[in-house]
Amino acid sequence: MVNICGIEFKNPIIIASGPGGNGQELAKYIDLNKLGGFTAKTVTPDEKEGNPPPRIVNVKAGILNSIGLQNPGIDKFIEDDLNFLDSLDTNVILSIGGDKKEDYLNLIERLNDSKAVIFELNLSCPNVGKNGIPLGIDKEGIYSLVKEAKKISKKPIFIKLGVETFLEDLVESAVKGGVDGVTLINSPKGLKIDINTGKPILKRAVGGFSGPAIKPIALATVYRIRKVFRDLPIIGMGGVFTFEDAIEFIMAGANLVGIGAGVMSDPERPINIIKELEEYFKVHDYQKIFNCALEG
Amino acid sequence: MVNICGIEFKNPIIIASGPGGNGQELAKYIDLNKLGGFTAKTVTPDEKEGNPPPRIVNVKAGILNSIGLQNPGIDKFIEDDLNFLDSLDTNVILSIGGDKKEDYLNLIERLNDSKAVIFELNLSCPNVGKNGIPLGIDKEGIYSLVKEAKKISKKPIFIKLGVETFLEDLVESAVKGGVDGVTLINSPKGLKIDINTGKPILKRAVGGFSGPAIKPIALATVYRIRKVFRDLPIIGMGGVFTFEDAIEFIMAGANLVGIGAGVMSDPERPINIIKELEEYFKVHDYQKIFNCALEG
Amino acid sequence: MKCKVIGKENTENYLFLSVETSEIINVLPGQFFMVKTEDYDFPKPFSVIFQKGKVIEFLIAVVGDLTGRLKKLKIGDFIDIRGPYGKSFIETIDKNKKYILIGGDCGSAPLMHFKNEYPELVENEYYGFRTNEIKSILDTDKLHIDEEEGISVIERIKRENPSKNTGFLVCGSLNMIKAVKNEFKGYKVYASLEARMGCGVGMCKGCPIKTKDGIKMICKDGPVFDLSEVDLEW
Amino acid sequence: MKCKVIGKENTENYLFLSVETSEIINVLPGQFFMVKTEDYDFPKPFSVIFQKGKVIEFLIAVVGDLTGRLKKLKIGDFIDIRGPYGKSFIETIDKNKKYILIGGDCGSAPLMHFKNEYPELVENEYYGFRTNEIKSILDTDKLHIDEEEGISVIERIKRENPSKNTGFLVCGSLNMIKAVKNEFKGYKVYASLEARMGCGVGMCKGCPIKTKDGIKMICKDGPVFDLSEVDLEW
Ligand SMILES: Cc1cc2nc3c(=O)[nH]c(=O)nc-3n(C[C@H](O)[C@H](O)[C@H](O)COP(=O)(O)OP(=O)(O)OC[C@H]3O[C@@H](n4cnc5c(N)ncnc54)[C@H](O)[C@@H]3O)c2cc1C
Ligand SMILES: Cc1cc2nc3c(=O)[nH]c(=O)nc-3n(C[C@H](O)[C@H](O)[C@H](O)COP(=O)(O)OP(=O)(O)OC[C@H]3O[C@@H](n4cnc5c(N)ncnc54)[C@H](O)[C@@H]3O)c2cc1C
Ligand SMILES: Cc1cc2nc3c(=O)[nH]c(=O)nc-3n(C[C@H](O)[C@H](O)[C@H](O)COP(=O)(O)O)c2cc1C
Ligand SMILES: Cc1cc2nc3c(=O)[nH]c(=O)nc-3n(C[C@H](O)[C@H](O)[C@H](O)COP(=O)(O)O)c2cc1C
Ligand code: FES
Ligand code: FES
Repeated sequence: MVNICGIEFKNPIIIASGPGGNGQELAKYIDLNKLGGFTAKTVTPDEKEGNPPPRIVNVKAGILNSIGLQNPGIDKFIEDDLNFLDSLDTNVILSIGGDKKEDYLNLIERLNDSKAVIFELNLSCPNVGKNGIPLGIDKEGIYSLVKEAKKISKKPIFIKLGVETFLEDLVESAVKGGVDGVTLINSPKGLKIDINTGKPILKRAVGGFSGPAIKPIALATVYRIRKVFRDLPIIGMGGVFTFEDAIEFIMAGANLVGIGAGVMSDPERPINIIKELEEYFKVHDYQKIFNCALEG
Repeated sequence: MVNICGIEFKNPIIIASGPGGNGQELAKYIDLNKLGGFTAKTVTPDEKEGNPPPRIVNVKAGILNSIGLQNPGIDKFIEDDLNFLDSLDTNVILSIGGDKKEDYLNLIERLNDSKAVIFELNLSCPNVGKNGIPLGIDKEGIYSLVKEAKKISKKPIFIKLGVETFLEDLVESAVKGGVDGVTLINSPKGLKIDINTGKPILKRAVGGFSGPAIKPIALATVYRIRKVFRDLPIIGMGGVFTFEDAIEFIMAGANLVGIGAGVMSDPERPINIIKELEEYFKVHDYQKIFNCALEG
Repeated sequence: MKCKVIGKENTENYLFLSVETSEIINVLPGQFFMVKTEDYDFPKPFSVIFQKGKVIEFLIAVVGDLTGRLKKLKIGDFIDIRGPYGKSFIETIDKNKKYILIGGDCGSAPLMHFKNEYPELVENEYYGFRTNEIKSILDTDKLHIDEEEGISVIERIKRENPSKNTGFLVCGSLNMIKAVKNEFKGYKVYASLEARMGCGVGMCKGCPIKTKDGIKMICKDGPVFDLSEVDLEW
Repeated sequence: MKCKVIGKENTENYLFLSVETSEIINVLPGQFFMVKTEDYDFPKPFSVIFQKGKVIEFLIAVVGDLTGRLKKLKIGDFIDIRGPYGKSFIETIDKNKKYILIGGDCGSAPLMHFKNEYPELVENEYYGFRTNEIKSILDTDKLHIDEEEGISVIERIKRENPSKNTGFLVCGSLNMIKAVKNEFKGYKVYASLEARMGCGVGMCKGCPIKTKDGIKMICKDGPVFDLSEVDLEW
């Protein structure tokens, strides 16, 4: 139904990196093979135990999280998760993160022979690049990372970005480096204070904000990038809870739609959305609605 | 109760620029003199008729607006609104906007003798500065604007900014220029598409996003700037609907708290919040809760 | 103002809602309230179909999020309303004329209210609905059900060829209002216009209409306008 | 799963809620459901106090937004629940011991459920509440009302000097669990831990607890843990 970078997706719905873990728990509740795709949780070179609790705070129409990229590290990931992911009959996207360029390149080499179809470079890790600024907002850093990643990668390379002031420039750099697509958006930063104690609820104070509350921001961001990059594959996400939300993202320019908080709040939600989209696409044409909000 | 830049505020609640208009309509429903302060709608050198309808779209826990800075222009503002504002027994903040530095400076000169206590430079107008980038995200532009504004202004100068990647740098520039305080946040950009037509509901597609949905983002932004600028006066705003919201902002580092969408959705809300804060401050000390989320 | 739901009748797509206010609020036909359920953030505008003493009644088309929630209310629940706002028909129209009232769907509400208060100003009434679903909650012989009549309200009135001296009061979709304007050139037409609203009281500049005298706010300067003075194409 | 509210009793701060599911869901004491009202976005965890056939019952402390909405439910309304999730007491504990059950506030719910299912494993029960407000919805002579007793549950049990051979099953606030751990050193203590949860099924990594074997998830690997294996100070 959707084809990007020469890869066929059964439907436009994929699980976003993180809230769905590495799939083994989710597989107890839904048939992952019905998904358009599944993005594994960001894996880093070494194991990370993540942040101390609480890691989740509920806010109006959303949730703040401060997981701290808890993950088993690449060795245990390959041992415990990769076989399972490779056995799936859906498109697996591997999200990788690190502290510096070399980390990303090493992870690509370690995972190059998996059956996954895309590498998604999560640049929103609290990592610092050469220029002393975080990689996710460093034009030159992104260019050189993508360029080198493309040289060694056997799979298409996506980068995942948040909402930034000069987002077009960052994407432009990635495109110059040869990026195959972008994933938008990683969660904006949010804060919640417990007014009884006067302290932020999360130990790190600020956490990633996701859920329905951020949908208008995510849509505006996809739309904004789509306006400048007409042919770049985009995985859009941020607050997708209903099939109407998914359609909005496709109309705004997303080729594929990711579900993060949505699968966390209800593991069956992605399958329900896929069912409703099937009905919708019986009478509407994906190609016709894709990008349609930009015309005229 | 609150004193910033040598100005006494009866209470920390002010009306944000825009949703409360220039006060004459709101005065029919509440006693403006009970407010800590009132910010008038951004005025520009020339009259602006604003954007064609629809200008308002409801989204989950928020609203998108695309007013297009409709305002009578400085001449009619002085004629129709300034006397009324000057007659108020509350602190009036005048918000001014323009296309270039000279616009701001001219407006300051025109309004310098009003009884208003602060000029708030709204830098989020779709204006373009010398470096070809919008003034609100241009470090040098902000520095030189603030510096020149300070030279001629008889009142303290605040600048109003949105959530930006290098926000600390922008504020730093303003501080170097001698700014007296910052107002955070102007609305992030949001989009809503009507899936029946495939078109954005707003004619300009993207609009300013305000209301409870953005509160965690606004709080994180105030907190982030307060962490770096310990003594800079901050007017915090974004989704304040309850007195608890206002307390969260004060704890996160806001000296004053602005209400925008909150007064639009219910003109009596600011007065109700003020009443509840009065009760709260009978047992809590403003100075003790101010900034308290940053300690430890 | 918190008020209590004291009556509710609904079909799938329509809701007739009666609420009781704590004080008497007098409402002129054409004025509206900003209405929301208690846990909702932003209210939306609804005209009044009937008001007497502390009872206010609304006729509501269930089209989306808030109206869907209103439909789920139970007797005894509370909703928040504020108002009445806006300039009514009687404050705007030429009182020396008689009027044909044309309502489109729930736009009929303020016109029924008008008829009730000023029967002497009414020449005739037509309340157009697409289907007869409405009949189970609205009891008047002035309904024009498209699927029963086979022609539109406007077509029907044209055939009845009203005297040039009568005026029209219209409330309904923008398309219907435009159609009335086009089909009845030379007649005086006042319309109650719709808009997505923020404040409802004229301060947020959220509900503009371009008029001969510049941009006006539908919530405060309207919602009733003399159609010859507004630009519906802006 | 949508299920219907069939019973509801509440005081100002407590709610006893009975719902009926569409199929029979067997729940082991200590397991929980992710619960939300229909128009809410994110569910939150609640243990079960009683389950039989299609009926599931919850004892809920009304402390905030979701619990406030649950309190407003009416008989016949629907809520969304999913589960049961987590490892129950019986799957975790040493079944050769007898246990003193200590509940703190609504943490009493899963322990009452336990007593109901496994009376033979229970040595004694104490359900501590600050005030006697709970008495009007909870009928058991095992309540320990702080303001009536004048001493805390823990103080009281200490005075009763239980045999070193008995174990403890505890559910309540973190502070209470820590107090039990400190006051009853050398005893076997199993506790059902609280956490702010995202998914409830172990995938989002939202509810960590540091254990001897590394970071575990309270929702999936717990909520019942052998206290000697977890680090409550992390
Ligand atoms: C002065 C005035 C009086 C009104 N009186 C009544 C009345 O008596 N009875 C009644 O049923 N309705 C009335 N309305 C319309 C009513 O305000 C809207 O139907 C209501 O806001 C829809 O809310 P919702 O959350 O259910 O719909 P939403 O979920 O917001 O939207 C549902 C659908 O309707 C569209 N929509 C929503 N609002 C508008 C709009 N203003 N214009 C065009 N399309 C829109 C949306 O794009 C969407 O497709 C009045 C409006 C005004 C301005
Ligand atoms: C496995 C498990 C079983 C549970 N079983 C029950 C039960 O049977 N009955 C019952 O009443 N409650 C139970 N809880 C607790 C229940 O989940 C919370 O009380 C509920 O989520 C509060 O929701 P709210 O929206 O009303 O509160 P909110 O509005 O989210 O918060 C209200 C106040 O409580 C604080 N708070 C909220 N959640 C937590 C938390 N997890 N830890 C510490 N402070 C918190 C907030 O900071 C705030 O001050 C259980 C929790 C877990 C993890
Ligand atoms: C609990 C949680 C964990 C997340 N972990 C990751 C992660 O490991 N890597 C990543 O790229 N994004 C991560 N995200 C961000 C999501 O992938 C997604 O970009 C964001 O949450 C917005 O989408 P949503 O509103 O659908 O959740 C996480 C989000 C949540 C809520
Ligand atoms: C209808 C509307 C009009 C606004 N107009 C202005 C404006 O003229 N100048 C300005 O600086 N901000 C304007 N704002 C932004 C608000 O002042 C405020 O920064 C923002 O809405 C976030 O706060 P809130 O969530 O309380 O509304 C406007 C906001 C709204 C909703
Ligand atoms: S709705 Fe605010 S001006 Fe009309
Ligand atoms: S709540 Fe998601 S892992 Fe426990």
